[in-house]
Amino acid sequence: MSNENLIEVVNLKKYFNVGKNKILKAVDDVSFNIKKGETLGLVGESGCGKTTCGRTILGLYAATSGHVYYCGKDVHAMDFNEKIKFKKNAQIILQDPYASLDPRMTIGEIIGEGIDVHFKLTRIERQRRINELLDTVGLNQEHASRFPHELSGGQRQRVGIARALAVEPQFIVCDEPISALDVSIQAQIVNLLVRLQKEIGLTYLFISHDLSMVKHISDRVGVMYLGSMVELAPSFNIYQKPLHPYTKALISAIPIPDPKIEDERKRIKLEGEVPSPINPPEGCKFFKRCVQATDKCKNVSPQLKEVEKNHFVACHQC
Amino acid sequence: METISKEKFRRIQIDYKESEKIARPQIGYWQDVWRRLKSNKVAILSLIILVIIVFMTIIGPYLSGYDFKEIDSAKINQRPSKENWFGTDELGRDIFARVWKAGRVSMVIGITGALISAVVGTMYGGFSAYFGGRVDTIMMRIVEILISVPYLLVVILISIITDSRSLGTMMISLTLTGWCGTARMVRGQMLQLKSQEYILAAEALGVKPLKIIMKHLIPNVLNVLIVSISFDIPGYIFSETFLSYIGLGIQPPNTSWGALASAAQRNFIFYPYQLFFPALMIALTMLTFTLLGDGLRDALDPRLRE
Amino acid sequence: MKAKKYLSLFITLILVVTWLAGCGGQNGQKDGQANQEVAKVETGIDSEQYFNGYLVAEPSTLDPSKGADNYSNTVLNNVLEPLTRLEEDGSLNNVLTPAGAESWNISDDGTVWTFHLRDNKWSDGEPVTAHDYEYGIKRSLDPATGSPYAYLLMPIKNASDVNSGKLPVDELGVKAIDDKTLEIKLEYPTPYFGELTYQRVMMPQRKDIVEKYGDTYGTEPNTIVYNGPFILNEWIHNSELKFTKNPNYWDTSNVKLESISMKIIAEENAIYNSLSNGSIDSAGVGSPEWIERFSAEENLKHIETIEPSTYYLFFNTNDKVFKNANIRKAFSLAIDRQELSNVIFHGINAPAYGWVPPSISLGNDEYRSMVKEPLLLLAEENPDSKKLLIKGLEELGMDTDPKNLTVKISLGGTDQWFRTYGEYLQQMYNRNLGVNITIEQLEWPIFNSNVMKGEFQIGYMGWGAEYNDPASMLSLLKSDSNAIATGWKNEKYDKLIDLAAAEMDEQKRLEYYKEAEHILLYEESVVAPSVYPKSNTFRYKYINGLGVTPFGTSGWKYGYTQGR
Amino acid sequence: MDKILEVKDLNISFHTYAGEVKAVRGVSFDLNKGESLALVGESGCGKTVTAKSIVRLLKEPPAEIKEGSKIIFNGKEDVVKMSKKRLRSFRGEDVSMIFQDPMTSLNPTMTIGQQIMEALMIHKGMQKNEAKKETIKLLETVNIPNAEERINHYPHQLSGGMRQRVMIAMALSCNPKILIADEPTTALDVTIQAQIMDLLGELKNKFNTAIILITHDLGVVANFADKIQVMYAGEIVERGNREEIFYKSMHPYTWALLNSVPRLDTENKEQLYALRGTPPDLILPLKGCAFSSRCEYAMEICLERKPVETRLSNTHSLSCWLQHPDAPKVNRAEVLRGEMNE
Amino acid sequence: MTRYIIKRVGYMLLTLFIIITITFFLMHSIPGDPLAHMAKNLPEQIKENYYKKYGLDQPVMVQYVKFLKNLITEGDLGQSLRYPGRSVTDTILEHSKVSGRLGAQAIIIGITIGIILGVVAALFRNKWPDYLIMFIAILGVTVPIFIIASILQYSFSVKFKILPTTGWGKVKHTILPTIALSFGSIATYARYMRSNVLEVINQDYILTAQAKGVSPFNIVIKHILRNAILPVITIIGPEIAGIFTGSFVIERIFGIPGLGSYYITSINDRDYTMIIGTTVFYAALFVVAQLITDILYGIVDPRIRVSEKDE
Repeated sequence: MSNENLIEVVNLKKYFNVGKNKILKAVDDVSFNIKKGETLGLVGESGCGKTTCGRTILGLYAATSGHVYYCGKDVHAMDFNEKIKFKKNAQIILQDPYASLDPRMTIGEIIGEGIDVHFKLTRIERQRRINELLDTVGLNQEHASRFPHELSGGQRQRVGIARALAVEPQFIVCDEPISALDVSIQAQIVNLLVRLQKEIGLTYLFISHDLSMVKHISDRVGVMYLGSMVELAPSFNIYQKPLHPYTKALISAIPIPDPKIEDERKRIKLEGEVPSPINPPEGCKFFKRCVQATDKCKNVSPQLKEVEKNHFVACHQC
Repeated sequence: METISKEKFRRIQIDYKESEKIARPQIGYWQDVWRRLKSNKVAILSLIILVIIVFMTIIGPYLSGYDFKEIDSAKINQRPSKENWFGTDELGRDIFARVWKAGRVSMVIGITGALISAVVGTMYGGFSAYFGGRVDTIMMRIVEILISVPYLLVVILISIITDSRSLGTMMISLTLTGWCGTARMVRGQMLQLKSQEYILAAEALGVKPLKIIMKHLIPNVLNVLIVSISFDIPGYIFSETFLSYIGLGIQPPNTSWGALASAAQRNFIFYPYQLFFPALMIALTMLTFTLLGDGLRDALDPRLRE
Repeated sequence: MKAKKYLSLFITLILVVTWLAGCGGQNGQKDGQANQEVAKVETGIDSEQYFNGYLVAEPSTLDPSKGADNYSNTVLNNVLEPLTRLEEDGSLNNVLTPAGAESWNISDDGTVWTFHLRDNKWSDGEPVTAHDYEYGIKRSLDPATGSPYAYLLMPIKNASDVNSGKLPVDELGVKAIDDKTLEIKLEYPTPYFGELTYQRVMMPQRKDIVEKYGDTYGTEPNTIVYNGPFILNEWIHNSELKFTKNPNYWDTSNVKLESISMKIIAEENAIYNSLSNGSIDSAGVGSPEWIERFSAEENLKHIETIEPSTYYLFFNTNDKVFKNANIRKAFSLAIDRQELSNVIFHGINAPAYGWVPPSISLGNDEYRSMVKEPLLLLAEENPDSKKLLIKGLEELGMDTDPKNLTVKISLGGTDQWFRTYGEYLQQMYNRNLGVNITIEQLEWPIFNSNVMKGEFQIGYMGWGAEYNDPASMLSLLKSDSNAIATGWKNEKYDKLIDLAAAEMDEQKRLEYYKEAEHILLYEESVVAPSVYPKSNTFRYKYINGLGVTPFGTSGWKYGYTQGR
Repeated sequence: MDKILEVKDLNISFHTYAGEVKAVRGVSFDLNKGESLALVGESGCGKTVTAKSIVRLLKEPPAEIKEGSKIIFNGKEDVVKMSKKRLRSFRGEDVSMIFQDPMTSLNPTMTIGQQIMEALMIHKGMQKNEAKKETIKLLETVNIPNAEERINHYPHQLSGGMRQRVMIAMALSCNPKILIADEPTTALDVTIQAQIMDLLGELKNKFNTAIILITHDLGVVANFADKIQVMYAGEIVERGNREEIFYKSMHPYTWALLNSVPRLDTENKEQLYALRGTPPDLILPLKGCAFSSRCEYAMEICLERKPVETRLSNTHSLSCWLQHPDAPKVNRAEVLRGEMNE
Repeated sequence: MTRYIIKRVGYMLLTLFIIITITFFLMHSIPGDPLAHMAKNLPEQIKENYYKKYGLDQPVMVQYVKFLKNLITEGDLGQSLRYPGRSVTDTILEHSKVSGRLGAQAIIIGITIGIILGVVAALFRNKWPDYLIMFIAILGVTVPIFIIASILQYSFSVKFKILPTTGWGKVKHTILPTIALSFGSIATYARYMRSNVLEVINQDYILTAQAKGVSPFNIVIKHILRNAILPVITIIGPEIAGIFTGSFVIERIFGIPGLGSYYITSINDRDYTMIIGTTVFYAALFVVAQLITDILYGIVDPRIRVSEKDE
């Protein structure tokens, strides 16, 4: 990991217009940066905007406002050629291993697609590269001629990884790459990602709702709630010293495969469920479910502030 | 516990890649479709009958030894016999030869009509869906208007304006609004596909829009398209029948099943066989195409893949 | 039904068929003759008197000044009382009979007709006066009415100027002298003016009613008043019209039918089915199969009538091919008329080798019995029509191989019958001449428009004679007549027709006509007559007293049933 | 304890174009009244098929419950041989089931009230009003606020967690003796997952209902299940009570499951204990141990012969050749400390 | 919801306006005029008077503006040229009732029988009842309607003499045409229903219902039917419009005073006002049917209903 920022996200906003006067604030003023070789984890429950955030960073969604800098260049202000180049450097691994592979293409074609866009290879070179990639993700050459439906979930997700790797990127947004997989397979994928990072020196933005996995793989973890970043800290700190009440609740909800610990643990029960991100309330978005809430929380939206070194939190109470 | 040689308890090195191997035989998409279609007896029977009908429309007119348009005033309205297998019509023409000759026109109308709809509809629907937004709204509104215009009016106006009743004009008037349904369907399908993650992945890879349409979107609407074609073909044949009935059918000497049937309808009490054969062909073609379409839909449905 | 359908398209829709019933005897001498026949059988008629008929299409309107279709003519004949009616005598001749008028006089110069009206009442109890007739005629000619039939009234003094708005309507030569006397002045003596007196445009109309209902006058049963034998009670548009006897009618004692229902049935099979199961009492039948079937039915009587019409192909003489007479002859001779009559018309219609149809007379004799059909002669002299064609092509300096000649035949109908007919013509010409034929089936309005513009090669039509004189057919081809758009002009022919019109000597006229027809068919072959149509009507035997001639206007007045 | 359910030698096959898929092979287990049993394993290991077969919800064909399979309910009735009529009262009254995706398992065109009332009216013969009252009570039991209002809502108006609560209320409506929960929390967020699991635990105690919980995540069952059975490729490879599975498990597959979830409470960025490869295709004839192709401790014998079940205690047993006296010993503690890496 | 309807109605009016405009100019651009049916070439003066009376002497643009003005201010579609004095609006209203009744009967029968057949076929998927029903259903659409109608007429009114051949007014008149007309709908609905049921049957909530112990009969009635019928609503709209236009053949064969015959003959007669009137009517019918379908779907399907409310 170097100290150089590969990605800088500055006041990023992504709103969706969903019918008259209704704005879905999927990402609402989020700022952070990712250093070269670092893994930044992004956690939060469904609908908190983490996926949108990842996709907006890659320029797949146009930002409503704010900037995303890749090596100092604004992703959303790039011209066509720069954008193509950027796409070679920044890739995505998607959540659903069933929907993210075109059912009409063979695995070889799927992996080859990116190669065709960014490299000019002969057929043999291309084939060799595909085989190499298959090997990297632990699949056989024989898989190249198979169709996605013939593969298991874990195999498909590895194809997804191979597809991203095919263009030799520096930065990969892992958009819930393990959520749809069995726990036993999740480990397989996470290990693969970790290994690749070590070998190639990749930078990850790792998005997941599974805090334990995020904590495991990430150097730093950001917790999102309703489009805002509520806490951002080195991954061990997040567990050891969670500051934001939401993070605390989130951590307490994670099951630990140890009956004794489980039996003794006390859960912080959250009232209700995540409200709709359409037209969210003023003030702290967690206000309604927060046990420590005050009038200030109701009216003033808390800003992310550094309470300890590298530990940021957005809460009036901390 | 029985004794087992200790040798057997030696650790072995496992090649994990072995377990990654796919046991089931490799089967391509279309191979799989064909396999499932084959297991559908009704669809296969329909396919066989269709092939026979198509084959007969090619060679049928030459089999009876009569020209389909040859008038014989001595043999008017004769019942089916050894001479004239399907009998003769009111001008003494051989119905056997006529039925197959008519079949050509009907089939050509059906097939080209369906293909034109499919091509135009796919292009239009695909364009509309891919670009979305305002383009989509405007394009779909146009389709809405076209669909709202009474179909008969379109056909009649076109035949009047073009002042012709050739196969070509007929195709134009039949397909002028006929593709709208396909366009809507393709659009709907593509909108669904567009939000699929593999499209997103392709975009993230920097694949160009046109290539995304060609490589991802179109192949994935192909299955619904094939099904819609198989339903459109009998639809066009039927439309032509209706046009023949109101006197806007194909121009003589060409004839179609619809023309034969509506000619025979007036006297069906007296010469039922004149009506029977063309009506049978219409019914059989429609039936087989529909059943084949049903079979194809089942065979192509990814949800039914197991 | 082919012939019938055909008729309905061409003749019935087109023209008011004025059928001059012989000569002389036009002043009401035969008054009451038809009634005597009725009186004879009056005993033993059914106690319930009703009749179920049908119309092929919805009558357009009962406004006598508007509308131009045969269906509304049929209705109007039965609900209004024209000055005269055309009734059948015992030998099925049509006789002009007093109706609304008791009698009439014609001035010596033939330009003033004075009608003496009889006592009659409108269905609302008002007396019928000469003013009503005057108003009817004037309204028809008033340019503001836009009556398409008004052209029939052109013989009336100032009619043309009134119709074009140059003179006010009051200047028209029609005047009610008093409530019972109507005087009509003509522009010039018009021998057939009597035949106009039963046309819809001369029927009486009530000014107060017309003004009360405005445009909706005559569109519903209650927006018009009646003075004819029947009253229209109910009009379910496009479905059924129901009539009852008019108690206020002057001759109501002679009207037997208490109620009449006219269903509107367009589909011919439906008509036959309806006749079969007795839901209608009478039907015209065109299909030979059905004719055969109905002929075998004991309780049906078969009435066959000859239509005073000819069906024909006509050539565009301005066309680069058909400007040549030999080619026209070849195309005329190539028609195997006997086969055509058998195959297309199933032997119902007679092959036509002349232009003037049988049933048209000159004097007391049928014209056709006196004049041999010119095409027979032409055919005898030219057994091989193909030679004529080749000769013609040579004359034009064209490729003489018929195989390389393609000719288009235009048909003014898109239905199945025209289709079969086209297919037949195509094959027949191909067989007999070796030429290629394309068939163009056009909607009637387009066909009409194309033909008028001369955009055709061969066309096909039928024409019904307007009056019983060969002139009614032959004058159609005069240079100044635009009736049949062949573009053909022949001075000699024109002259012959003019001479005949002025000639009082029947023998001489016959000669003129004979020569004219010879020029038309033998020398020039401008038109190629194909068949003379006939009509077949089947009626249940209990139906009596309904006219059988196609053009009589007595309607249902004398009808009754016996033994239903 | 009374056995409420005994499954004996359950064999289930699916007939597909490629051949017979033996999805469940020789599964036997017991369930006592008020007990909670967890069936744990990867997708496709046959756990859902087993559960569905208990309620006879498998589509037959293509599924086939093989001759000799017995599912004895309450010590007397064999579910496999139940008449259709009995089956209907059996479902809902005696056994009920909730599914993974609460969105698709609720009828979108019926209000949730109607759907719960339906079961009450069928099995308890309640009248509408009575059923309505009962429904409101049930909804309150599963902690749904404003129950009276909620009964008129349609499924899509509820959040995922709410829906799953409705499903649970529905399943409990007739006090069934057994509740089968098929991955009830997989589609839910962690915070909701915790709520649902807590709820299930509460209800189990309250109604003394036996629960069969199906999951692929051992963490979920850590403070829930009395008994745990680990399934792999259609067979039960290890079974035991909670302590035995979490602290004394001996099967390498169980180890893999336990170790594949990173522990929140330790700081390690080491590799997770990951299973490699994929489970075998059950269409193929299996020789030896089904897990052998992915097992780090595989021995020759594993490839050749199926391991026999070894009983370690009354409740703890497993099928693994490592239990054979001749097999090399594996130090369980070391493995679970995460030292067995790639 | 209201806003949605207002928006839709706005679009609808725009659609109609475009259709009116196109039809108006197209009709006037084709050869022939309302006097063409008189084969006789009428004197110029007569024609002129006629054109003047009906405003046909003015430039098409002027006629168009006038037509639009009358339509908007009075809902007046003008006077028929073929049936002088008759208001096109009234004619359409009067005769569409007939077509409407026939269509409604046919659709009701079609839906009822079609749905029953479809459900039965789906429940017996790939067994003989399925094959039999689908065969019959498809046969219904494979035989051209004019043949079916002719056969029905011949059998029931000529052979057995139990029903009238033609006419309108009594229930007995509607039986044969309704049957003939409903053949197609039965087939359409049966096939559509079958595939819907097959889809619904595989849904999880059916499994839930089974797990609840709901009887197969109740599963079909309470759980499958409603969910399977819902999408059927979407095809009723186009079907209504289709049956209206398609009834022309039936109307002709059974002598029924519906709108269909006016529609066809008005084109032949160049009855401009009637052509535009009927076209507008049919187009409006189609668009309205579509709108009603959508609204209805929203009402019947709770998923859409509430999301609309939420907005």
